[in-house]
Amino acid sequence: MTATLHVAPQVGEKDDVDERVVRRKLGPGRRIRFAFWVGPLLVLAVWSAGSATGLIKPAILTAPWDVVEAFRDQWAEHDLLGNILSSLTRAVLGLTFGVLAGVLLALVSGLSRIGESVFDGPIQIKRSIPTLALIPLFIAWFGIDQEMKVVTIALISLVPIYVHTHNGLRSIDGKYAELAETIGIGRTEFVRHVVLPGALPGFLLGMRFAVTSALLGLVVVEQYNATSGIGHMMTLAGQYGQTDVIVVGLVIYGVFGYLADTAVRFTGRRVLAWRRTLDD
Amino acid sequence: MTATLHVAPQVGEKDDVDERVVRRKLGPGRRIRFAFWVGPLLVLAVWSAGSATGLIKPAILTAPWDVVEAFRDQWAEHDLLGNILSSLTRAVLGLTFGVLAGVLLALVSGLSRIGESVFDGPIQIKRSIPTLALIPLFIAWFGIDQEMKVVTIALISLVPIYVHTHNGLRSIDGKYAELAETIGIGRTEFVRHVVLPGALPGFLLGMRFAVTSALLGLVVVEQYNATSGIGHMMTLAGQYGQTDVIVVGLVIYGVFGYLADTAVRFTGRRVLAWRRTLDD
Amino acid sequence: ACGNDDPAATLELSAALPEKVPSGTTIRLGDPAIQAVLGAAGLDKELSAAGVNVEWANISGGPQSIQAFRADKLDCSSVADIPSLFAAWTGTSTKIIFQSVGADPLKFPIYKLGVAPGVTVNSLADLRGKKIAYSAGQAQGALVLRVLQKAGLSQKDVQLVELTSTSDSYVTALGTKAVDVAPLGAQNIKIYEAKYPGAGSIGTGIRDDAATLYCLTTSVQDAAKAAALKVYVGVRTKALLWQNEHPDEYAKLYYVDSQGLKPADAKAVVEIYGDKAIPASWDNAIKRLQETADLLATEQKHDKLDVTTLVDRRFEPVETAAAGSHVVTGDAA
Amino acid sequence: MATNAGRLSTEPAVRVRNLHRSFSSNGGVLNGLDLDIAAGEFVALIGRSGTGKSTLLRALAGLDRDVAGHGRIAVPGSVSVVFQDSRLLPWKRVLDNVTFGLRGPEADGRGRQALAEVGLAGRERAWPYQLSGGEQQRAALARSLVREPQLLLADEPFGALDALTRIRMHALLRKLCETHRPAVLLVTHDVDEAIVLADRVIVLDAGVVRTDVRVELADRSRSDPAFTALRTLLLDELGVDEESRR
Amino acid sequence: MATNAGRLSTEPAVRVRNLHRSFSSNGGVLNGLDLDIAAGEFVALIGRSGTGKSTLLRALAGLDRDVAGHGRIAVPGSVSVVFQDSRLLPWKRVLDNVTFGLRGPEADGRGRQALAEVGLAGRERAWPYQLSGGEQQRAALARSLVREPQLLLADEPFGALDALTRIRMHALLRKLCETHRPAVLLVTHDVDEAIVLADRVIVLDAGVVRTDVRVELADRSRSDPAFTALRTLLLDELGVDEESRR
Ligand SMILES: Nc1ncnc2c1ncn2[C@@H]1O[C@H](COP(=O)(O)OP(=O)(O)OP(=O)(O)O)[C@@H](O)[C@H]1O
Ligand SMILES: Nc1ncnc2c1ncn2[C@@H]1O[C@H](COP(=O)(O)OP(=O)(O)OP(=O)(O)O)[C@@H](O)[C@H]1O
Ligand SMILES: [Mg+2]
Ligand SMILES: [Mg+2]
Repeated sequence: MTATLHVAPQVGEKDDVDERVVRRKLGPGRRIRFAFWVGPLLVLAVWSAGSATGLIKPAILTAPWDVVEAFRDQWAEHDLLGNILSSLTRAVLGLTFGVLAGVLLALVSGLSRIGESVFDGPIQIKRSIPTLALIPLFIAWFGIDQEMKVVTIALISLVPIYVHTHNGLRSIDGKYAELAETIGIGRTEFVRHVVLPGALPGFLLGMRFAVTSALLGLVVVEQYNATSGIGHMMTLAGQYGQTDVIVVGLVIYGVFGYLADTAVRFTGRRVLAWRRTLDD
Repeated sequence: MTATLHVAPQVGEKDDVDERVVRRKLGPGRRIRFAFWVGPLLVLAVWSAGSATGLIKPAILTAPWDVVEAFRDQWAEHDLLGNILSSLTRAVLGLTFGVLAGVLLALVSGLSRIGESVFDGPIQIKRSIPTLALIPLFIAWFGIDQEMKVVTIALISLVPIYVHTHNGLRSIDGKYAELAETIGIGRTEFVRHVVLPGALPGFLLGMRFAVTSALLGLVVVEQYNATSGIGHMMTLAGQYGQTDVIVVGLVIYGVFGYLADTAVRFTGRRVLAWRRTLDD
Repeated sequence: ACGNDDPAATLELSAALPEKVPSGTTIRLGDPAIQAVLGAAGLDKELSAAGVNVEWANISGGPQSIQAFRADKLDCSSVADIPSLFAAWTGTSTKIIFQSVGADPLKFPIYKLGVAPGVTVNSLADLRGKKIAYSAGQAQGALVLRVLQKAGLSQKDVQLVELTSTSDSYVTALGTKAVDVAPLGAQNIKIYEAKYPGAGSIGTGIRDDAATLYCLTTSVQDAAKAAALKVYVGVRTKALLWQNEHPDEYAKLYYVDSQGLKPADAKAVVEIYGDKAIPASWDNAIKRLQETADLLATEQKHDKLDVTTLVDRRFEPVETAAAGSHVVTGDAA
Repeated sequence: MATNAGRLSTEPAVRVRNLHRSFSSNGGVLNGLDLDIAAGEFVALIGRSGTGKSTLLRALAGLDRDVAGHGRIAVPGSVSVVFQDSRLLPWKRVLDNVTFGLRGPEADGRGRQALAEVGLAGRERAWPYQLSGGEQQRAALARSLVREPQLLLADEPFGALDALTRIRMHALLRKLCETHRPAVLLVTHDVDEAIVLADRVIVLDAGVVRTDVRVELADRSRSDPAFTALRTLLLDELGVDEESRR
Repeated sequence: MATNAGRLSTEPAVRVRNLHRSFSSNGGVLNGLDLDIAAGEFVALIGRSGTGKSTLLRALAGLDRDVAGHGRIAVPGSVSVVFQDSRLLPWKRVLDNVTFGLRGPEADGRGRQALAEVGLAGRERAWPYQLSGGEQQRAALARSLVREPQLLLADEPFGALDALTRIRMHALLRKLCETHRPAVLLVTHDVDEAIVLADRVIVLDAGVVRTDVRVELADRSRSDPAFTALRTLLLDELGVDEESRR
């Protein structure tokens, strides 16, 4: 038996060289900086190139520079800011109610089979039906004013929140529920400590859809008795065939949608710091 | 030291009594049989009751029995079956292409940061923009015939597939990627054995949205140069104020949407048998 | 144009319409009401005999036809008078190549004013102070402006409620008293009044019978297509007259088979719309179009428009020739 | 919380009679098992991998609602489980995992103390994935120890620990037992550990308790011949023959 | 696959020089570690929980791209890892987990054989969640054994196994070593196991190799006094004093 105890640190090679085992990374790898800008810039580039070369005719899609012009005109002459603000107010109000109701319903229906059998079916059926077709009902119940618009947007954004939270909840690993059962906590604590954090990834994905749904819902609701709003502006422009104004609206949609989506994803990365996934 | 070895089975109490430790179940518990029917029947019951008591005026929502009448009339006189079939053809075609493209894009953009920076932004922007507003572009590129309709539906259903598959892929636990790396497999095998099964729950959730999106997309595309289809039928009925026919369309949407959704969820339960979640 | 690469012979807009249709000429038409009756009227043979291929699109009405025009997927579409104004205002050059009118336009209006239950509107003057559904870009919107003009009211005397007319949104808005007055298609009045007890309606007393076929200017400038369109205008004239003479067949072929109405409803609709007529001259129609253009230009802040640039009167004699003795003159025209 | 917790002081804390459990894919796992554990008694459970030790623990914990079988089980009202996997909630920091479900203002302090006792002082705000295997196991142990249950079910709680840490955890567990006197059922693969810690060692085999030995050693030292004898006995019961034991 | 695999027959299979690794939240874990493992050599790695054993293995496996630190590492081209958690893909049945990544027509047969060898014959079509803790560990072992790597990194592969199963797995591992002669780095907490299996035992402490002992026993029997002496030495190194060892 030969024992070499308390091995002295070997001399030489005392450097900062970093030679690691290089293994082919199968995941997506490190995040690229400024990746946020690539997508929008690409869209802009293709659009500009298409317009400049005449491949995209202005009748089909207004050129970016003309949209800038129209934007400036809308801003200065037609209270574009006011339109954006009143649309955002509606969207945010509707979204808030929709998210609250969606999470609540998802909890009730996710945690009890009876709740599920009562709420899940109607929500699935509701989401199979075009919102536009439901508007007459909402008009009858809620009038044609702000109330109807907020309710409609709430019902639109409720759906993805409900479905995703419900799905996320039901996908929580059963072993955590087991743990919670042996810990001897009640329903409320179970929801707070296990269900909500466990369903959070699902909820956040739902938020990504809810946010865009709420914005898209504006186009529908602002056809009804709106005097301002992006959807209203686009409806009018659509009727008059003012392509450039429509495209101003689309750009605003694209910008807000992309920003909101990125914000939700960014939030997701922060609040899901406890996960180690392919994304890290 | 006292040793009682090879303990003989104790006599008495040799019965089939089942007295378990009863612990409050925090998850949703056992699945209820026939739960599938509860939701639709509930909707039907509320609708019938509302119509019968006059709470829901026929002007707002046609009564179920009148819808049955209208359904029969549409079936016998106006080739409802043909409308349904031509709508389904469009939806299925579009869905197929959309799903294929969505999965492909999700893989490219999920597994490579470069792919992500190129594709992800434009898709997020696309999904923030109302489809209706994109139709003029599609008309310019794909004409006003079936091609345009299928492409539009493909692009509509691509979005949820892409977002969910991408999200599902990126949510795969990093430790499985590590395992795959030490196993020394290539990209293709990694995709096949780790990424696809790991992203499957996400993909299936995406499918639930893709299916309904494809159906809802019909309403939009069938406004353009269609001579048959449920969306076409509803557009026409709207023009002539045939509320009952619109409701026939809505019911068909509800039924198909619910069936498709249930089918996807059922498939999910079968192919995800390897999971033990709160749902089990 | 991006659709057809072979350089088609161009035709000056002042040149005479060519007689001969080159073989293989196809025109793309959104004209479903005519399409439905051509076969029964035996007119499809006339088209094919002249060497005209038609690619039918189930498109009619303003927004959709303008979209299809812009994408160059359609040559002509049947519409009322408003779309050609908006096409011009938004930079799509079109020409009206066909005009028809109502045989008795005031008795058979296209639109009436629906009045919400419990609201009293007996004459146009009663509109003062009322909430009126208004959608700027649609024919209904133009109608409201014209009604106000006729009633001697300005936009400030009433409360215009921006509301797009989709599906039965106007009916619902009236029924739920979200608005007091809204223009409704004449065929919807009966349904509306049946649905909502106490609901009423009044006529506008305004002619809203303009009906045109308008085409992409580039299509009219295409010598081959112009020749084919010339043939089509003749055929279309006869088809309209055939519809007048065969209301039951027309109801069946178009409203039942193509539009999905019940036979009884289809007959009612045909009756409500009344007979169509071919004017002996387009002068009056153009004059009314100019008035509408002027009104919209002021009220909706559009550019002034000379509507004579929107019509191609070379087709006028083709139409009247085909109608022969059936042309109408005087009040109706 | 378990409801059929009718424990009388004369009654055993845990009473299992004729327990059967089987998985459809795998036949009978428990085949009429009987077991009593007195209040305050420390029972070590050993047995071959896959014999049903965890299945038994899960039955006692009331976590096998959906497993086929029958039998009678009675357990005390407050049960705490250390699972074979450490089962930390990944979305809770280590301290929150330890205090999960604890109420009262001192919960935080008790959690910190328990963490310190298992050698994780300073790691309170780490996420579970940031802990080494042994650290995760210790955090799970800390979570059970702060709870002072009437019955502690521990499924190989020391499997991933080195010798020294293991000895410290033994001491900790012993301290808990002396203070609160819970009934303990501890699964272990280490026969020495079983002898050192337990009042009784039972061997599970073929779905029943094959061996039930009371450990009555004055001094639980490995040098004690009685220790060695018991060790040999248990290894024999586990099927380890003298030769392969060397 | 590792790319800097320039192993010459005279060179050691594994060569680690001045290896540093640290986690932001936790300071230095490896602090200038040096280690050589000859081709075909079996090295056991012991050390306190949380000293960085897994961190070292992950560095050798090339899985610590994102961990701060530096140093030189050279390993053979084909490496196989048994992770501390058994890390079976939950969506693959047991057999598919074992044959995962194997090519060729005999993959299936070899997988079945490996499963039989670890005592899981008949469980080929079970889902991972249907296995007991020890069964999962054995399935993970089987997955590594079918691969015949040049370097086997095993992180406590026997931690959840009972004495008898463990002895069987030892024999299996020894057989593999004799047939294919991979370099092996085995993490274990069981000092006896280390002595029984390894050519060399190293003790990791404070981020460096604190002790490096060559095991040169004629007969690795626990009754051999040399065995006991080595055992005592290693336990001393781990900080287990005579008293607590009893
Ligand atoms: N959900 C399940 N479905 C099917 N079989 C199962 C399931 N859970 C456990 N088993 C089987 O039941 C048997 C007993 O499992 P159990 O987990 O109780 O073993 P154990 O004694 O705890 O083993 P170990 O020491 O390896 O943890 C094993 O053969 C296992 O494969
Ligand atoms: N991702 C991480 N982030 C922060 N700290 C980490 C991370 N992974 C490991 N550590 C810390 O690094 C130290 C070494 O961890 P390692 O897993 O190498 O320990 P180990 O020797 O394998 O311990 P055990 O025997 O308990 O498995 C531990 O203190 C651990 O908490
Ligand atoms: Mg177990
Ligand atoms: Mg470790």
